[in-house]
Amino acid sequence: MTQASAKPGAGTEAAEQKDWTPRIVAFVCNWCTYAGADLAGTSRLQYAPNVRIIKLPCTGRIDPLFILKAFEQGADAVLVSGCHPGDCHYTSGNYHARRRWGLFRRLLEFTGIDSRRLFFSWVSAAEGQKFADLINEVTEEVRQAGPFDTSNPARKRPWT
Amino acid sequence: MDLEKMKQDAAALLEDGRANLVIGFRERAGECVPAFVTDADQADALTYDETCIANVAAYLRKPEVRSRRPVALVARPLVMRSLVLLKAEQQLTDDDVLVLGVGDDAYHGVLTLAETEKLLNDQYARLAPDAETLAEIERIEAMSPEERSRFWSEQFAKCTRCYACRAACPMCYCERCIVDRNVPQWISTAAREHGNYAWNMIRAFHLAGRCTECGACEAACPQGIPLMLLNSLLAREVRDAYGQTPGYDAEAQPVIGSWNTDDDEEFIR
Amino acid sequence: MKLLDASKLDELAKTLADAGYRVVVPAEDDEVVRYTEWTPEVTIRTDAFPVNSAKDFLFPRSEVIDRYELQGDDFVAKDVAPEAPKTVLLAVRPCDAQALAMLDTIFNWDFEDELYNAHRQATTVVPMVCTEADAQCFCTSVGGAPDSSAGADAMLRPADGGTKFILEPLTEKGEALAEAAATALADGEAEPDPPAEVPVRFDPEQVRAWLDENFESDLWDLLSLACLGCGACAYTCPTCHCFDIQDEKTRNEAVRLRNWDSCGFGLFTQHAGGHNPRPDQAARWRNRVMHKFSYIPERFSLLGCTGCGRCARVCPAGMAMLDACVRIEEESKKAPAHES
Amino acid sequence: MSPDTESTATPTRARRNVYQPVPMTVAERREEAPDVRTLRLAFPDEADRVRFFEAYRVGQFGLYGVPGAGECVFCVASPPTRTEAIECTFRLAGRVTAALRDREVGQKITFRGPYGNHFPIEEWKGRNLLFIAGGIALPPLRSVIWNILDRRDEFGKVSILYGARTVADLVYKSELAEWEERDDVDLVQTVDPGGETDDWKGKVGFVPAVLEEEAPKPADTIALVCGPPIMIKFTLPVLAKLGFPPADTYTTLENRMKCGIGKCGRCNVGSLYVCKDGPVFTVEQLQAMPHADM
Repeated sequence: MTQASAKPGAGTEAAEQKDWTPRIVAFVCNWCTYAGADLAGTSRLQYAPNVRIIKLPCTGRIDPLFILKAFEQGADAVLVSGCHPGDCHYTSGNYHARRRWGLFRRLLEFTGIDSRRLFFSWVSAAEGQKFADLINEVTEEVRQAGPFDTSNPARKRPWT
Repeated sequence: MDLEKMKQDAAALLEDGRANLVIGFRERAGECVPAFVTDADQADALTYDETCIANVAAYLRKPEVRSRRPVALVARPLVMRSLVLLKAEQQLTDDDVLVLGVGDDAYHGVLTLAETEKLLNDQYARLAPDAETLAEIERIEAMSPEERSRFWSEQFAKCTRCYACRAACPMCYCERCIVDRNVPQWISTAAREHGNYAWNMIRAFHLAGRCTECGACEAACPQGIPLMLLNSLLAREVRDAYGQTPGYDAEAQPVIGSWNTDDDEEFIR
Repeated sequence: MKLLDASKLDELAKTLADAGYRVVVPAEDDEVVRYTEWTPEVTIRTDAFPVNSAKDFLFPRSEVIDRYELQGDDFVAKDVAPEAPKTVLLAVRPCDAQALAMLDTIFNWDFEDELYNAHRQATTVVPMVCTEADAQCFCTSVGGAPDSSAGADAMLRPADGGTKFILEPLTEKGEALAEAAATALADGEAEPDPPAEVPVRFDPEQVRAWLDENFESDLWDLLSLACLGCGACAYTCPTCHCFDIQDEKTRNEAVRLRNWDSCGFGLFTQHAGGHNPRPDQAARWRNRVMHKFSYIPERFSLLGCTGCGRCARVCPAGMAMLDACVRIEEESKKAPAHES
Repeated sequence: MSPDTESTATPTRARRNVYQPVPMTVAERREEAPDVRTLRLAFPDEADRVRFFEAYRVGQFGLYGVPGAGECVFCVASPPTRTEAIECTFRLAGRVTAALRDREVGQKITFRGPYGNHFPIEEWKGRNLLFIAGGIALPPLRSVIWNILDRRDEFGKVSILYGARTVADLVYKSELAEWEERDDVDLVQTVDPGGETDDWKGKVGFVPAVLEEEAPKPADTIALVCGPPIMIKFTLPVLAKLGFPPADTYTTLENRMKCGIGKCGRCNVGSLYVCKDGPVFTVEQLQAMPHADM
């Protein structure tokens, strides 16, 4: 099978497997991590192109529903990133988020979405390099983990 | 347990108007089902044993029950905790309910919400989580992610989305549940894999730090989905990671909705 | 007489599966018995009442009714072919078979529902005579019987003290099935076991007469006080057929789904503007009782309840249609309703 | 129920299943009031158009949809006398209406219908007609009004009382102006107290109060009332007091529907399905149902 015909959804499963690259959805806060990503860009740092960034005002706004939706719609992994403790633009959004994720990730792990597919980080506006490194790291780890199991109950299947 | 005393108390409450309704249990064809007693002379039908698993605190969200306040509830310790938690979440006041306390094979008499809180802390401060459930949680945790995924695939495939779990839970009191909201539609309402997964995840998570492990949801599930595995897993994490057991302190902050500066962040890069 | 050893139900299922049937049987699944598709792994259980009803296989809890390919703001309609494999409902309860009259009627009384009909036409119904009943069974109060063959294409009759089954074809579909099952069956004679004794608990005519006069009654509030507003009763009921239509989409595809719904849910009748003609659980529970015992009889000359008792077995609040009807009949004796 | 009001709905084209709609193209869209929009819809397939208008009688409804968002029930707001296209008017209320609102001219929607019964206007020839509508409930009567006006000679006096919360909430403003101009239509407009503007020339007051004040004569007159439940609740007694017989007073029930064809089970009032036996009912019929929540 040629490269051209192996676009997602067009090829056989084997071809998809061969040409598979991780699809990672990153939910980031506007004030720190998004600014950090911006800095990585303006500093022309190279990092893996596998992450779709979704910017929100604050990690405190990231509902567990967002993560479920990302997995449902085909993400291989999800990254959540915000301001370092003490740096939240809204004082405590990241503290709330930290506790929420501490519990929610347990639930996901327990039901089969393990820690190789769920990432959390603090990246400040000044940490362009950390952002680039993080994305590379995460991409590599997800690559190791392989495609998200299509039989996982979280994943939407074709309608029959 | 002094069942007779409970019946007398229930009758007296209705008689002297301290309660307009007593929700307890009655026997029906060998089963224990909720009973609604509005007249003192019906109080004799009340019964109680350990198979009375329904959490009658769930009725406190019903407008038809609220309109009959004050309501007296036959409550075991896990149900008492639900009541204290409802008070902590501003859903109840001391004037709304009275408790006919039962526990450890004893009848504790008529209690106010404040007395209930005290009784819980004095006598039921250390309620052991269900050992069988904890063991099953550990068994599943020992599985590979793929095995866990398969286990829950099979379980959630049974879900018909009847929402009996939600209805049976006293803490599910949202006027409009997230699953009933469609702008945007976060959770598919079709009884299929992804919608069932999202629904069961969100239901469990919305109860994180709020579940007293009463078991009413699992008992309510017609399809036999082991919902308590999810609830007890989160309850265990709440205990272990944040040192909290909800339902003992009507002044407590919600577990999710509060934080400590030294909360665990080992998982954060 | 076509006979089968009682221990060989599994073999019958296998023979039918090999003959190309999707074989639906009551089977053990963890601690629950439910109707499920037979595979060599399942354990058939005819001794316990299945939690779901046979309607699951004719009116699935979620079914695609329409489908579109999305092209930006445009769309192209795609074909929808209902997945309707040749199916046998084997060893289901007679009350499940009886319920098919209700479903056949509602899905065809005016407009014909091709999706339901496709499932229905592909289905052969083989109930098993009940030799045991529990406290929630009341088929005999609503025109059924533990050995009723209403809606059946063939009957399975326990015989010779539970050691054998007699397979008795009743329709062409039943004959075809008996033929497909021939290798699992033997010819011979056996004495059918007596059906279960199910006492008559109330008279639906009496109940209806009261209902027709008592749309407004304090009893509704009292009867519905226990209701927590879930859909457990409706979703396990063999005749409940209410549904919701919901769209779902991804970037390239939209589907329109028919999902089960229940008149017990508060949002079921709520208008977009917020007005709700059934504003409380009393009104919703009243609709449920009225629908089964007054509206459907009035409209379609059949009863909307087959007395299977599932609603009572699954209700987390301990409510039961049987109890409601018995209570209503008591009430009607207190203050006799006008002859209708 | 007279035979003439029984459902005449038939599927509008041979389809694989009864829930599958036909496509329609947005030919025009108009902003009627804040959050109220009218779509003019053309049938891309001539055969669909012909089938629709063979079946369609005034008062029937349809399900308008956008794939991926869902379907919504509205009446057909245009009369069967105008057969090149149909119109619907709706208020933004949720996911489907938002998707319909966002459809632009040239884009498609889905449609199935016509469903339900209709106003028996053939029985009304030579009689006077009084239309009473409130707010967003003018569309079901607008189709009747135009049906009557397009066959003006066949009917007697036409009077319209239309009210809305505010001047901005009045729908079909240009048509109201047209009716105002016509000698053969008697139009009274009103807005709720506080809803008037400085240049408002109509009445100020709630519909039931204005109706009482106008005191139309019931002789040989059919009354049609559409509006929010609260308006209907207070208008019907006024009509009764003025002497309009319940058998000659018509309204529509707007219960929630999903299937539109008597299966999904949510629109019933007693043993009647609003989608099959309605949406048009006489007040006499409503009074016979203890079940109607008005």
